[in-house]
Amino acid sequence: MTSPLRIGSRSFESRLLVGTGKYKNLEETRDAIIASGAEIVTVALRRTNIGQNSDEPNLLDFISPDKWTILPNTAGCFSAEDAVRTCMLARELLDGHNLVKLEVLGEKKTLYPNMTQTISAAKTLIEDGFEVMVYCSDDPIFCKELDDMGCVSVMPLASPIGSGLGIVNPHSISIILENSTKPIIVDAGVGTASDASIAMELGCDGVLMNTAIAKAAKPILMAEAMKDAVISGRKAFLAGRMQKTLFGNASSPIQGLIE
Amino acid sequence: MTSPLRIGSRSFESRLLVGTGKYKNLEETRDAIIASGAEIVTVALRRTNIGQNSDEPNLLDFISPDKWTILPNTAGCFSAEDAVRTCMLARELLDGHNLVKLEVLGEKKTLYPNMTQTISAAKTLIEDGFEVMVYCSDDPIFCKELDDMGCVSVMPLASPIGSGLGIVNPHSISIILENSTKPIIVDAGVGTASDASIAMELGCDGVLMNTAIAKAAKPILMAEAMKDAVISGRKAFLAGRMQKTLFGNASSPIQGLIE
Amino acid sequence: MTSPLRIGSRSFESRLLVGTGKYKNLEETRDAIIASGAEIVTVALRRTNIGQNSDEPNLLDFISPDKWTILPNTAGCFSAEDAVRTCMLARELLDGHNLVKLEVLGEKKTLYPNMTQTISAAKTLIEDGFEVMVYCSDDPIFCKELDDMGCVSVMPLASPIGSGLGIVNPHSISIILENSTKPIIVDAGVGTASDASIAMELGCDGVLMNTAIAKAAKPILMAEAMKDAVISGRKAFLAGRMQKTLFGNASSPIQGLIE
Amino acid sequence: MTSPLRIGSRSFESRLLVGTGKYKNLEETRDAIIASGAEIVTVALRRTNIGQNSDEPNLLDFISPDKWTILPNTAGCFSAEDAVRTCMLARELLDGHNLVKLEVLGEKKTLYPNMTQTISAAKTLIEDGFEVMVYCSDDPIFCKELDDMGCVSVMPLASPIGSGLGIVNPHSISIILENSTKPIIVDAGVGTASDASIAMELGCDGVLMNTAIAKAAKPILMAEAMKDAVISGRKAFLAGRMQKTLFGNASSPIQGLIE
Amino acid sequence: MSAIVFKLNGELTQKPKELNLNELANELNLFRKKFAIEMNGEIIPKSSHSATLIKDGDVIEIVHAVGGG
Amino acid sequence: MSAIVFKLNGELTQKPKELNLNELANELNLFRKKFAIEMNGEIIPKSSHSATLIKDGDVIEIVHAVGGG
Amino acid sequence: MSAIVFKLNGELTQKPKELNLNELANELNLFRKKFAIEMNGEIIPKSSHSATLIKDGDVIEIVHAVGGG
Amino acid sequence: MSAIVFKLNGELTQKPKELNLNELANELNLFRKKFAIEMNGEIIPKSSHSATLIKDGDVIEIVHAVGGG
Repeated sequence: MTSPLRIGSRSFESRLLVGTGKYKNLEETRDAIIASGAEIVTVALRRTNIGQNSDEPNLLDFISPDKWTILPNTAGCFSAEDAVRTCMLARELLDGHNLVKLEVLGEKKTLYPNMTQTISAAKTLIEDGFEVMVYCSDDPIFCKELDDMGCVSVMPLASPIGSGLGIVNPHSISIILENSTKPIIVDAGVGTASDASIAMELGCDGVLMNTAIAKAAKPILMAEAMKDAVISGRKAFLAGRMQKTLFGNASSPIQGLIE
Repeated sequence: MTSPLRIGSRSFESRLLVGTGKYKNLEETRDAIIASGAEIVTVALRRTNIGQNSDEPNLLDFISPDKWTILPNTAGCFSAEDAVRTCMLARELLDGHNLVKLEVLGEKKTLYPNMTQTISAAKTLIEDGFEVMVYCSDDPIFCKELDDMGCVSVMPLASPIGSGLGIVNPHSISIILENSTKPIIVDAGVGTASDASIAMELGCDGVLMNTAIAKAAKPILMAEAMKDAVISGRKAFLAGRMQKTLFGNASSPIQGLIE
Repeated sequence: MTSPLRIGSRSFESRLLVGTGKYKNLEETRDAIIASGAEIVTVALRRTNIGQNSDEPNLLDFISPDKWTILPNTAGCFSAEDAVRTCMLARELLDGHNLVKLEVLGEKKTLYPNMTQTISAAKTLIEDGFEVMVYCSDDPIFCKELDDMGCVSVMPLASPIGSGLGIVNPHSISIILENSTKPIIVDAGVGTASDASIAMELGCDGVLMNTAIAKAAKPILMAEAMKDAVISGRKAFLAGRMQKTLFGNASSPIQGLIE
Repeated sequence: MTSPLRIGSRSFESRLLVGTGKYKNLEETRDAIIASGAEIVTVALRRTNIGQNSDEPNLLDFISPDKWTILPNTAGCFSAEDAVRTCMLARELLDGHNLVKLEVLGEKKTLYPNMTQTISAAKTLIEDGFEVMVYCSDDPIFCKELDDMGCVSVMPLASPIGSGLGIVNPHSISIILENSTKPIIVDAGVGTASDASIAMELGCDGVLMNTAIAKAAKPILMAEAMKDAVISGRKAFLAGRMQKTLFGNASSPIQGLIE
Repeated sequence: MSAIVFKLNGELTQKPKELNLNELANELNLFRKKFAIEMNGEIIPKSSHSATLIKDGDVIEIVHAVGGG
Repeated sequence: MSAIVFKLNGELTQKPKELNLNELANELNLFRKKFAIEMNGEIIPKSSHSATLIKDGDVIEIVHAVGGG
Repeated sequence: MSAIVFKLNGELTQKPKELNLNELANELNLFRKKFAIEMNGEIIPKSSHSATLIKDGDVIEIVHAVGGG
Repeated sequence: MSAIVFKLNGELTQKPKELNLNELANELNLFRKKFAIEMNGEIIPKSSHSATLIKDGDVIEIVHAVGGG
């Protein structure tokens, strides 16, 4: 039914990408990710705790790079330089793995991306051989520029990271989709299952989320819901929805009524 | 995961109910219904064509009452009397089957229900031993009255029959759900998969649709999408969605950043 | 510019109708009503306090029936009988004044109208010579019935009384407007100025509100805002809005650019 | 009631800014602008027609710089260089007038701004002594940068130029308003009066529009509607709207009912 | 001429002797105010107030206009 | 035994001689099909079809299930 | 004194003899109109129009205000 | 052979004698864990850890993967 999602040199069955932040513990993280059916999983890089509980469990012991495509992100970076440095460390950490999620924030409060820094970091990373999936604003001009520049996926926000407001900008997303040659993945803002369906029904190639699953009352169940939602929205997009009309239209024949 | 849907004396796994109208032919009707996973299927009653092509295929040869719970509706009736008469004929036609979808229209143009006639027909049918699933407006007062009166399911419209406008009245549906003791099934108005998810996320017990599937460019695929959408929305409702906030919230830890 | 609003035997310049409830005191009530420019003002009927502070100021000393068209409502009535009785008392109170706002509630919690009782009370009152402006649900069938029955104005809710949710049902309102021969006045639900504009832009003949003004931080200023909003929305409706398009369209000429 | 709108060194009573494009003729342009009550009027610069009808009427003969504050825009420019050059010509044309509307487009189809070029042009113009009102995307980071850089007004789009889609991004606008120190004026996207009211109710300092008035069926009447809408929305913002609640709340007292 | 007891706006009320609706209204300082009287479920027009004697056991409702939506 | 005329699904229908509902259904190739019969406004259960004779002037409706929403 | 050819708003334009910007503007009936002149990429202030001679090969842009959003 | 002081993930750290990055990682129980080391702003590939001696004043960052969105 649904063709695979091709991102750069890789190909995937699932169109749902998930983060690993904000879960109660690593067991819940793993179980939710399994329930989501996601093949691409984002992680962050942080300083290793020195000394104290140095043998605490490690995320990658639960989410094995052998089973999932690990997507290191540059969350927390506010400059191109920091973002690039983080990607370099990630590549070393993951033995040369070159697929990264670039994210350069402009502000702590809204976590809105800084597009000037994002563009500059993307250039550097692409030249250095990275396959860049880029979190960006819903500005169609920048999305096109990132697409032309060679990012393997352009990932505009649906609404602010962690807001759960859903697709507040369907018009922008539609315009972005019209101009795109790379997979457009809605990143950030999804709050519940129908938000993910709506993104896919607009024609997006995938959805990336974290908080909507991790902060649901029952994360594992919400992960299942999101898996179904992305598939459902994709199918609905491919199936071609009916036209809308202000007035109704009978579902039952109007001939042959008894008298 | 999801508890069964109990309607009167019956119990069902699927929370998607589908109609059989508007398809290209009976083969497509059957294939779409199978793809939808629906267990309850609505049908209409019409005069048998006398003489000409008297051995034309019959809907029930394709949708066997042995495999599906047939839900005869009273579509096309504009008075309580006609609706009751139609239900009586349906019960005879289906060998005493007493589950019916009551629908008394008020107007040809919008197919909006006539609630006065609907209430009166419901009374008569319930006294006569029918299990009544009732299509109605989103008026919380009437929905409660139909619930109290003993209808086995109350089915408010999401938007006009066949309009595909989706859930235009989430507030009314929420109020109806607060007061209900019987399954609330959104009937009419769904246009695409996310509409069905949204209905379930509001807490509805099921969704009934026809046009959204039959008039999609690819009905079979849309039927699959709707199946997934109802399951997805139900899971999301049970999982308990995250809170919405105007401002973002980092998914990655803000401690341990390198310097 | 805008033709007068004709309600039964009366004619008005202002298309904003206001209530007199929920204000800090009668001075604020009067000032807000003056600021609103409303000519029709709703009041309720209640038992006179016997004995204690029997010479407390009276609403009608502030809102004189000589200056405003007083519209007694039947708020608080849950049966046709009570509503009719209240209208009779109002007519005696106002020396034979026969214009009333009929409102029969179905439930204390949502204050949603009971349409069966509303229809029955309307019949009785019209036969008894009242000019009935009727608060009702947004059910197009009932709105048409009230219109045909001879109510001088049909007043569907935009959202629950006092909710401030605005026009949650533009589709229903549009359908109601298509069928109407009497002034359609949106009653209840308006929360801020743009809500009133939107109602008028849909083609409504007027807007009735109370809480949106009385419960604003600055009621007098909000009353002015509402006056302007109703006029603005009416003009926009008559002016005929531009078409919507997904893509932009230059406002400046694209010829004659320098090179 | 409403404080004046201060833009750079200037101060205005009206918070509605209008364009002069797309009208049938210059008489209609003038009449609509007078009806709108606008004090700031945008114009474009184009090559003078050489030879043929060289004494055709000139826009500035109808919209005198003595009566209105002329705001030359750089519409049609796709690079910082062209935009700066156009502003220089405008300053010469208007005898040293230094207030300009900067607009650098990124794409002919959507007329979405190119923010990189916009930022660069704004820098140059400010250094050269211009007072820059800047049309921009609804990216809060860039809006803050333009604010910090010294633009006298930041003018994010509500939706694409000429689309008439209204305020599709209230969340972004709210975030932009939180961070702003300069007047935020919604530029582009308004389609009807309530759109302008909504922008003002969000807390915007003004609204700039052209197509919504010029392409209405009756431009002069729509201009009046817009004038009222901006005033109404401003008053509603200052008046402080009531809270929204899902359930209603009686406007009439619930004590003292007769028995 | 004996005392009477009647119900006024839900409250039992006693008067030393019979009186008519007009006298009652005046006692309640309602003159020059806008009000309406219902007696035993019947509306009594102002014109009949003076002629209408309150009898023992009558049920009287007096209403006026208050702020409402 | 004379011919009869009756109304069948709105159409005037003539038969050379009286027949019962079961015979009519068979003539219409309805055997083994799901249908219901109403005669003069009364539903006639399948069990009574053979015993129910169609008389001159009867009004008969025969319905079956069709696609509907 | 020979003829000159220059570019005016994108069009090649020929004049029998040199002339200054002020003379050109007058020929074009622009006196008392609001316009601005750019010559070879440089804006020429009104004050300098009379003093600025158009030479062969010059590129001149003359602009004015039109309706715009 | 004298003691050295270097900065490790922002903390001043003292060691009695020079050691290489591999030895440091082992001391920190990082063997068999996934981590990356940056030394004085330069990433040091795993292959070079044993060969890279920590000198007095070096600035070392050791990072690993954590949950993130």
